[in-house]
This record gives sequence, structure tokens and C-alpha cells, in this order.
Amino acid sequence: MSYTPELALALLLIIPLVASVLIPLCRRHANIREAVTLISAALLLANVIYLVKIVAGGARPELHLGTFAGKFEIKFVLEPLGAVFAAIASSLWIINTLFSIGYMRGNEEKNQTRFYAFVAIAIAASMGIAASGNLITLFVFYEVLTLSTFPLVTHKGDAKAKRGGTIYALILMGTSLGLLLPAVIGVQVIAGTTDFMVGGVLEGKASMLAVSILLFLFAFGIGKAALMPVHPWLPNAMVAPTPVSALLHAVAVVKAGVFTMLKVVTYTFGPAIATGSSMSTILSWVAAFSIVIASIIAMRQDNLKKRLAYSTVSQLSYVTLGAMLATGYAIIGGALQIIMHAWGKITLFMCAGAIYTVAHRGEISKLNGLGRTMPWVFGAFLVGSLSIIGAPPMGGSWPKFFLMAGAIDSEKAILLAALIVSSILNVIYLIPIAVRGFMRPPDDPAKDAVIAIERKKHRWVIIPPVLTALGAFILFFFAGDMTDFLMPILPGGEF
Amino acid sequence: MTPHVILRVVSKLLIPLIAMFAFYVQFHGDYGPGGGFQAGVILAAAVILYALIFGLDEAKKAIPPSWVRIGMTLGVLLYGGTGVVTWLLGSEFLSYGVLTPDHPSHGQHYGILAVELGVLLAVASVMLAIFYAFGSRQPELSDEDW
Amino acid sequence: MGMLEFFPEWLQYHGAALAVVLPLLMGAICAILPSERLAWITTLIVVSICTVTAFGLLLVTFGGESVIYKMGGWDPPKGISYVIDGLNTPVIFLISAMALLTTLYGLPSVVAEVEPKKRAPFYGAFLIGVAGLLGMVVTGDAFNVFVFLEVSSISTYVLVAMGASRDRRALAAAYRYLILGSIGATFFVIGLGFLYMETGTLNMADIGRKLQELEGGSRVAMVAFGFITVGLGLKLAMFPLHMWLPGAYAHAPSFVTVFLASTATKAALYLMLRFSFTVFDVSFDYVLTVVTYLFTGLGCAAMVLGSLQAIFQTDARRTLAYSSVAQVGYMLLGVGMATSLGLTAGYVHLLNHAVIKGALFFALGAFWYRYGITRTEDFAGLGKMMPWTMGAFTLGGLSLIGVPLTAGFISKLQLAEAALQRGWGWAVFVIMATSILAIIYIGRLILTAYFQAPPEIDGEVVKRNEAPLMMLIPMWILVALSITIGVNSDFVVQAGQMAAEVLGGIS
Amino acid sequence: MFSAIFENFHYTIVIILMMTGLYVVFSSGNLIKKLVGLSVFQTSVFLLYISIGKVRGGQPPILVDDHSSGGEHASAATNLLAGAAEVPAGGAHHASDVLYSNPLPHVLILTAIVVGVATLAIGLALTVRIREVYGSIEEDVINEIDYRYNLEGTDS
Repeated sequence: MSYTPELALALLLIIPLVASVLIPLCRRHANIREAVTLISAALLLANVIYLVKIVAGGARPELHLGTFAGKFEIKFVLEPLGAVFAAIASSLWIINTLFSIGYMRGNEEKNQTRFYAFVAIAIAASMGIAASGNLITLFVFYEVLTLSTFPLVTHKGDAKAKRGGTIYALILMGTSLGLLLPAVIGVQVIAGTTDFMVGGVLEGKASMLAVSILLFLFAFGIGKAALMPVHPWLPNAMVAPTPVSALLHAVAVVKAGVFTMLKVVTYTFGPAIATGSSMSTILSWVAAFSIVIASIIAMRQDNLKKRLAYSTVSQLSYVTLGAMLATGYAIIGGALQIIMHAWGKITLFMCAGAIYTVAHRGEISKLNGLGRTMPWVFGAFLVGSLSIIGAPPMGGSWPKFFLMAGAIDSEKAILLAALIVSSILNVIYLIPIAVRGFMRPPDDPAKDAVIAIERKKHRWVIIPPVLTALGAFILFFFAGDMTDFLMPILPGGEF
Repeated sequence: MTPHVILRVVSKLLIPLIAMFAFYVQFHGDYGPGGGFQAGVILAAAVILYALIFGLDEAKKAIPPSWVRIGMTLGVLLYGGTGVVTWLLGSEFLSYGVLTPDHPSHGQHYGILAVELGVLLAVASVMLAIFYAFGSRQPELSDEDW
Repeated sequence: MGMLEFFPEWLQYHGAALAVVLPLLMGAICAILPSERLAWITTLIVVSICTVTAFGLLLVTFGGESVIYKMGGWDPPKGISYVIDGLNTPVIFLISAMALLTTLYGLPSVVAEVEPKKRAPFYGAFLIGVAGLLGMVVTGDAFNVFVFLEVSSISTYVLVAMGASRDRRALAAAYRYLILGSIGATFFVIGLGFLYMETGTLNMADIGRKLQELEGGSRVAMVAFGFITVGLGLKLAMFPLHMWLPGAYAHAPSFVTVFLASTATKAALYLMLRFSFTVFDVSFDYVLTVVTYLFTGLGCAAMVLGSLQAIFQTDARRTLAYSSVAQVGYMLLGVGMATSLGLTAGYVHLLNHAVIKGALFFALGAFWYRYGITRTEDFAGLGKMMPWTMGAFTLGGLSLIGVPLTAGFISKLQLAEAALQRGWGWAVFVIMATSILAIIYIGRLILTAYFQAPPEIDGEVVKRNEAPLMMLIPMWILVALSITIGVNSDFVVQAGQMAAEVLGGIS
Repeated sequence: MFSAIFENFHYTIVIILMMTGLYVVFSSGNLIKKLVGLSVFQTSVFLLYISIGKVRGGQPPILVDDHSSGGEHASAATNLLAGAAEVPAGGAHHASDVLYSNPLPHVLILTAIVVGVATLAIGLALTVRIREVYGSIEEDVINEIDYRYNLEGTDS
């Protein structure tokens, strides 16, 4: 069998699934087990890179797996947006695996085999979401992602984990079954298909009322996008070990949410219809509201992971905002935000995990002076923060710029103001963490000296965040290429 | 148990008559009202009367419960077996006509006889089984407590 | 259908009667067999033959044919005829296949739950129950339906009461079931009486024709329809006539619960479909009104209230029993739409739910078998104590919720699509809201099982003790089937469409 | 209005019995009385069936003509069934020179009676067992015992 784009598309799913089967088989030998994860991650990345090139060349590899329940079809089509999502998830899987090895061994977590196996399944589900060719396929993998990450979120298995996991599952499954599924079926009934098509499938078929209802259902049904008020699962999912928070709640799960949002707006509704509905205006306000309020809540959190979680809620709403504005700039801005935020936020989470592993500290108020003992980690944290804030020359500056341009395009001054306010808030809640680490004197220098020794043992929790921080910086220079790559998702292929 | 002499004498006279009547009803079912159901109940009534007069133990000696159980099954099997025979002869279930291919109405006659006999056996046995089951329970409370 | 060649011509025609007569006769023999093992083997052989026969019949109807079996050689409408068509073969196959699986499961389970002396008669009663259910599905004669309905019901009362050696509440439950079941059957037979007064025939196809000629008939036909609806409603546990169900499911032996949950209400629902759509017809005003408003309304009420009640139960079997009430609501909702899509969806859910609930009750039975667990609070640590059984329970539970790649999802997808097609947006929200309730009541059990430590007895943690293989095999067959349907549901949907074609419905 | 009741007095009786039976089943707390109610209820249905089999002026459905020939036998039975179909319509005149009542409901109800007996037997058997394990045949008492059992999870 020759290596065709179709095969590559199938391999997207097969590689992580095979990994998830192999991992439990090698449970007796930790090193082999981790090697399996790393090798499959590398293979997956190579596969994705090949696919990205194909997609960049204008091809859209397709794969039909057959139909189920009558006329619903399981179908994969890779297009630029999906390729981008697949690229992020697969590249960060490698780095995250390195980090996981350091973290899980450093903290002597139990059930590591289960952890790696379910991460692999979650990655497979993410790949399924990325490559899905219609809404129903997307929905299927969306649910698989929720279920496969549930054991990860509740990894610790104690009462707190159970509570967090319950909220996580209840909100994500509740919104998806209660709102997203009706919306998907609604699209099927109205348009006769749920396929993704540039320019949308609802054009001329749905009344304004139906569009509004569907838009509402999608906006809140995609619980993974964490639009307020369906966001509580995200902070609650922080009971998970940090690698899980890093990979899933900075990359796979939340990005799957906003990715779905973008995909629905561009390929199901089509920007033209989406902007025409007054519901999109309302929802863009909700998104703006989420951006600001979540930032304010983030400021008040002392737990580092919680603060990052609320920051994620806020940053995700940028993408939702972009999707709801639905102008060319806004959509591209939203797509860029997915990429940039993923690299920025995973850096921050890994830093938090590194601090926890090395120094056993999770509260921001206890980080005084720690930057001097752990300069690389705090340096990476600073770079990541700057990227999230959107300060040039970090990757994160481009999406903010595009989104503001989008807000100006659609003449919505309030939204522009919200974006600016949020950037200021981002500075307020992120920068002091790094500043505290570098500038303040340590509370207990003796303890920090012990940490400095301890640090040497935990090489593998420190290298990955530095790598991703570097990535967040480098991405700044490739924004142009990415924009070109993403351009075909807009009808007409230009802004 | 020493039943009243009048009851004993009368029942001894009646029980054979009741049994006879049961068979009359059974076989006259072809021409008039009657059939296995009614005959079965009447036949069982004869035994039940015997049990009422002479006691359950005596009745069980006359008709042991194991017979009753076998009778139930045998009745059902006689009914079903007729159908199976018609099946084996290559026709529909209970299609008696094939029993005597050259004269279908005779076959119907034989078939219905066998089936009704099965019904008689089954119904009489079931009636007795129910009676035995209830009658032979040892009340764990005295009569006053009820 | 190349597979059809394996089934002899004789079986394709006589199979209809064979599937009913064989278990009936062997049930009678089973009751007097001296050894329980012998009874079990007899039962196994009989239900295997029934399953193969049913499969053959299924193939015949998948080939687009229908068979009318003339009992005793009498032509319909005078004689009793057995009808094999697209509507009933899936149900026939369901009943016999479930009987086969439960029999396998029964080898360890019955030994644990039924007194030694009663085991051979137990299998006898079971076979007669199977015969009754198959009979009421297969027959084309309305009064024959009543007879088989009662045959199956009476044996079911007995089977439920056999749970008394495990839990005395089985007796009270069986009694309640008996009273309500008999009232239901009597209502049904009153309805048949009126129907006979109106049309002068008992052959269901013939009644249907006569009623068409009379354009729905007089008030007598309406009254008949009312009585039949209430009677069958009791049997299929249509809300609020479901009062007998939780007790009967909760206290019967596990063996019986599984079989009841996956077949009894389904067969009754099949009859409801048969009577509402082919004997009567939705083109009659009164039928359409009942179907549209009563079935849908009560279906939705059952979905919401049944699910809510399921949440508040302390006994896991009761939770699932109330969930069954809710699931019957889904089927009724689909039927209530009366469109081709809706009927397909309702019918598909009928099949799917049997698979799902069967798997779940199998697992509950295994929990009882090993640790005597029925209460939800005792689920603590089951994830560690019986990983395979709990795994099956979890997958079954997810399917009940309606997670993608499981049978439950297919049902909900179809139902929701049918509802939207009918223009009933609200129904979609009822379906989805009750799915969320299902997350709660299933999730509660699963979370307890996985997140709480196994209990300690005398300071020692209870050890892992997996269910015997004979329990795991049927359980996992159903779980695998549920997932297979979730991935490729073509054959189930095809069965649903076949049934919808027979039923007609409004266009 | 009264004349309507008296003209259809069989229905009146059926309805009274039916309602009495149902009422007893639902209102009575005693398990035996419930079964009595159930039997009355079922009996009302037997009466209903038998009354609809009656043809005005019809004789008992016993063949009076020569029954030596099996062929005629069958044809007479066929006629009976054909006659049955016309009963509800009112005028029951057919080719046969003797007017028979419709035998089919009788046959049907024979089955129903058997079913009723079986149900009753099982109901009584259950009642006996319930009396043994619960020590009562009053529904309230049984429910109370079950309720306590449910709450405490033990058999105290």
C-alpha cells in the first residue's frame, strides 16, 4: 500500500489508537512504554507535516468510513483549519510527553500506564475532530474526547478529583448532548447535509430565526469553548495532574471547542449568514463579556493553575469573538489565536507544573524570589505571558491585531474597547507572577537552596516549557505564512 | 378422619357417576356442548370430592401427586404431539386432515379426539395439582390467628 | 441473501409455528424433569433452535417476503394464522436471542438465586414464557394474542415470584404485577370484544380491512381502541400505568429481570404498534388523536418523570427499572410522531434498548451473584472488585446515555431527526434533557464504583472476585453488540425501516 | 332513557359487574378481596362476550341436521362462522335453515375462563406465600414492612 494522502488521513487516527493499545501492553517496562508514546508522537507529527504540505498545495484529502443511522455519514476531509489544529495537537503531544515523563516520575504519580493510554486516545479523538468532514463526525469525536479525558481529569481518584470530574463531565456532556446535538441534527434537517463547505451550507435554506436559534445552540452547546456561563468545567478540571491541564486544557480539549466554533461559523453557516444574524451580535457581546470577566476573576486567584484556567476561559473567548464577528480578519485572527494561545498557554502550564514538581508550590503568593532559583522556568513563563498578552515580538500579538482589525471592520467600538481592556487585564494578572519570582526577595532562602539542588533531578520538566516558549517567540515570524495557509477557508479566499 | 356415614355413602355413589359424566361430556363434545375443558374440571371434581370426604392423604394414595404432574405434561404433549404428527406428515401444525389422507374428515375426527383427550388430561391434572398444592400446605398458624 | 440457502424450505414456512410450539411443549416437559442440569440443557437446546429459526425468518423478511402460516390448515380469516412480516421478525429474533443469552447466563445465576427443588420448574416456566412472548408477536389472530399474552404473563408472575428465596419483596411485587397485568389483559380482551362486535372477525388483517371499509367504524370501534390502548399500555408500562414495573424488575431473580427488561415490554409495544397502525389505522381521526397526543404526551412525561425517579432510587435495579419506564417513553415518542422516520426511530430504539438494558441488568445480576450488591451505596469499589463486569456496566451505561459510537446514540440521533422533521423542536429538547438526567443516574453509579475504595470486612479490603465466565460472555456479547450498532447501525436501521414500511404511518 | 337501559339490560349488568370488580380491586387493601374483585371483573367480560354471541331467536349452536357426513359438518361450521360475521349488523339470516346463536364467543370465553382460573390460582398461591413471609395479607402492612426494609436495608 503506497503512502497516499488518504492513507495519511487514516493514519492520523490509527497511529495514536495503536499507541493506546500498545501502551498498556508495555505496562511492565516504563521506558519502553514512554518510548512507544514518543515514537508514535513523532510518527504522527511527520504524518501531519506531510498532510499540511498537501493541504497547502490546495488538495483536500477525503476518506469515507460509511454511513450510520440512515443518512449520517462518517467522513473525513482535511482542510486548512483542521490541518492547523492537527499540527498543533501533534507537535505539542511530543513536547508534552517529554514533560509528562518528567512530571509523572518526579511526582511519583500512580497509574501512569492508564494516563499515557488515555492521552493517546484523547489525541486520536482530537485528530478525528481536526479531520472531520461533517458535523456528525465532529460530534462523535467531540464526545469521545470528553470521555477519554475524563479518566485523565480524575486521575488522582480522590474526592476532589471526583467532584471536579463530575462537573467536567456533566457540563461537557450536558451541553453537547443537550444543545450541540440538536443543533447538528437541525442542520441536517434544514440543509439536508452536515458537510463542511466553504461559504456554508445554510445559505438560502434557513430562515433568520432558524439561523439565530442554531447559532445560539452552537455557541453554548460547544461547551469546550468555555463561553460564559458554561465555563465552570475548565477551572474544575484543574484537579488533574499538570501535564493533563497542559495538553488537554491548553491544547486538545479547549482548542477542540473553539476550533469547532470556527469551523461551524465558516463552513456551516458561512460568514455571510453569521454576520447577518442579530444573534451573532449578541453572542459577540457575550464573548466580550467572558473575556473581561474571566480576566477579572483570574486576577483574584491565588492558585497558579486556577489563574491560568480563568485566563484560558478569557483567551478562548477571543476565538469565539472572532467567529461571531465573522469578518475575514476576525476569522483569521481567531484561527491564529488557536495556534498562538496553544503555544503560549502550554508554556505557562508546564512552568506551573515545573514549579510544582521542583518546589512543590502551587500558590502565587509563595513564589517570591523563586525565579532566582529557577531562572529558566520563570524566563519561559515571562515569554509565555508576553505572548498571551499579545506583546510584540511574540506570536500572540498577531491574533490580537487581527481581531482588533475585525472589530474595527464591523464597526463595533465596544468590542474593540473590550479587547483593549482585556489586554491591560492580562498584563495585570500575568506579569506580576514572573516579576514576583525575579524581583521579590525569597521568603526562605534556605529552602530555595534545597530546591536549587532538587532542580537538577528534574531536567525533563524544565526543558519542555523552554522549548515551547521559544516556539511562541518564533511563531511571530511565521504569521504571514500561516495567514496564507488559512486564507482558503474564507469564501472568495481573501479578507 | 372418620367422615360422616351419610356423606361417605352418598359420595361413594356419586363419585363414579361424576367420573362417568365427565367422560360423557368429553365424548359428547363432538355433537353437543362439551369437550375437554369441561370434562377435565368435572373429572377433577370427582377426585376433589373424594379428598374432601376421605381426606387429602387418602386422595393422594388414590391419585399420587407424581401422576398429576406427569398427567399435566402428558396432556400438553398429547395435544402438541398431534400437531407434531401432522407436521411429520408434511402439513401444517394441527392440520388433522392429513391423518387419513384419503378421507380428510375422518382425520379431523381422530385429531380432535386426541386433542380433546389431551385437554382433558391436562385440565384435570392441573385442577388436582392446584387443589393438592393448596390443600397440603401446613398452616403455621392456628385457625384462630387468621 | 445468500445465507437463506442454509435454511430449509420447510423451516421458512413452518418456522413460525415451530418457534412457538417447541418451547411450549418442552416447557411442559421441563417442569417434570428430575434434574436441573437436564432442564437447563433442554432449555438451551430449545432456545437455540428458536434463535436459529427466528434468524431464518428474519432473513426471509429481509428478502422482502412475508409468510402467512395457516394453523391447522384453515384459511384465514376463519382459522388462526401466524404472520411473519417485516414488523415482527426483528422482535421474534430479539426475544429468542435474548432467551438464549439469558439461558447461558442462567447456569450460574439460577443456581445462586432459586431453590434447588424449584429450578427445573423454573426453566419450564421460563420456556412457556418465551413461547407466550413469541406467540403474541407471531400470531395474526387477535384473540390468540390475548391467549399468548396471558400465557406469557402468567409464567412471568411465577418467575418473578421465584425471586422470593432471595428477597421476599418479590412476592409482593409479583402480586402487584399479577393484579395490574390481569386488569391490563382484561381491558385488552374487552377491547377485542367490541372490535368483534364491530367487524365480526378476529383475524387482525381482516379486522383492518373491515375497518377500512367502514372508514374507522362507529363509536364501538373507538371504544374498542380505547380499551386496547389502556390494556396494552399496562403491559408495556406506559406512563402512568408503569407501577408494576419497578418492583417486578427489582425483586425478580436476575435471570428473569434481564429477560423481562429486554423482551416483555418490547413485545407489548410491538402489539401496540400492530394494533394502532395496521389493525386500526392512523388515517382514522380517533387513532391519530390518540397516537399524536396520548402517546407523545405520555411518552414525554415518562421520559422526564421516569428519569427523575431513577435519580432518587437507592436500589440500583430500581434505578434501571425507572430508566426503562423512561426509555419506553422514547419509543412512544417516536411512535407518536407517526411518520415513517419517527416509527423507524421508535422501532430502532426498541431493539437498541433491549440490547442496552440486557447488558446492564446482566451486570447487576453479576454484582449480586458475587457480593450480594443491589443498593447504589454498595457500589463502592466495584471498579476494582469486578473490573470486567463494571466495564460492561460502564459501556452499557454510556450507551443508555446516548454517547456516540454506542447504540443509544443511534436511537437518539434518529429520534431527534424525526422530531425535527415533524416540526417538533420541543421534543428534541425533551430527549436531550432526559439524556442529561441519564448522565446523572448512570454517572452516580459509575462514579461510586470507580472513585470509592472497596469496603473492608474485618479490616481486610474485599478482594477482586470477577464474575464467572458464563455471566461475562452474554454480558459482553450485548456490550459488543451495542458498540457494533453504534459504529455500523445499518442492519438495525434497516429493520426499523422495514417495520415502518409495514406500519405505514402518516406521510 | 330507562327503556334504553332495560332494552340493553345485559350491558347494564356487565357494566355494573365491571365497575364493582374494578372498584374492589383498587379500593380494597386485603389481597384476597382484591382477587375477588379481579374475578368479578373478569366474569363481567365473560358475560359481555356471551351476550354478544346471542342472536335473537337463535338456537343453541348444536347441529340438528344429519351429521353423519363429515363434509357437511365442515360446511355447517363454515356457515356458523359466516353467520357470526353478520351478527352485529342485526339481521342474521343466512342460507342454513336453522338460525344459530354465534358459538365463537363461547369458545373464546372458554379460553378466557381457563386463563382466569390460572391467574386466580397463582394469585392465591402468592397470597398464601405472602401470608407466610410477611405475616399479613393487608397491603398497607406489607407496604409498611417493605418501606422500613428499604430505609434500613435490614430485616429488623
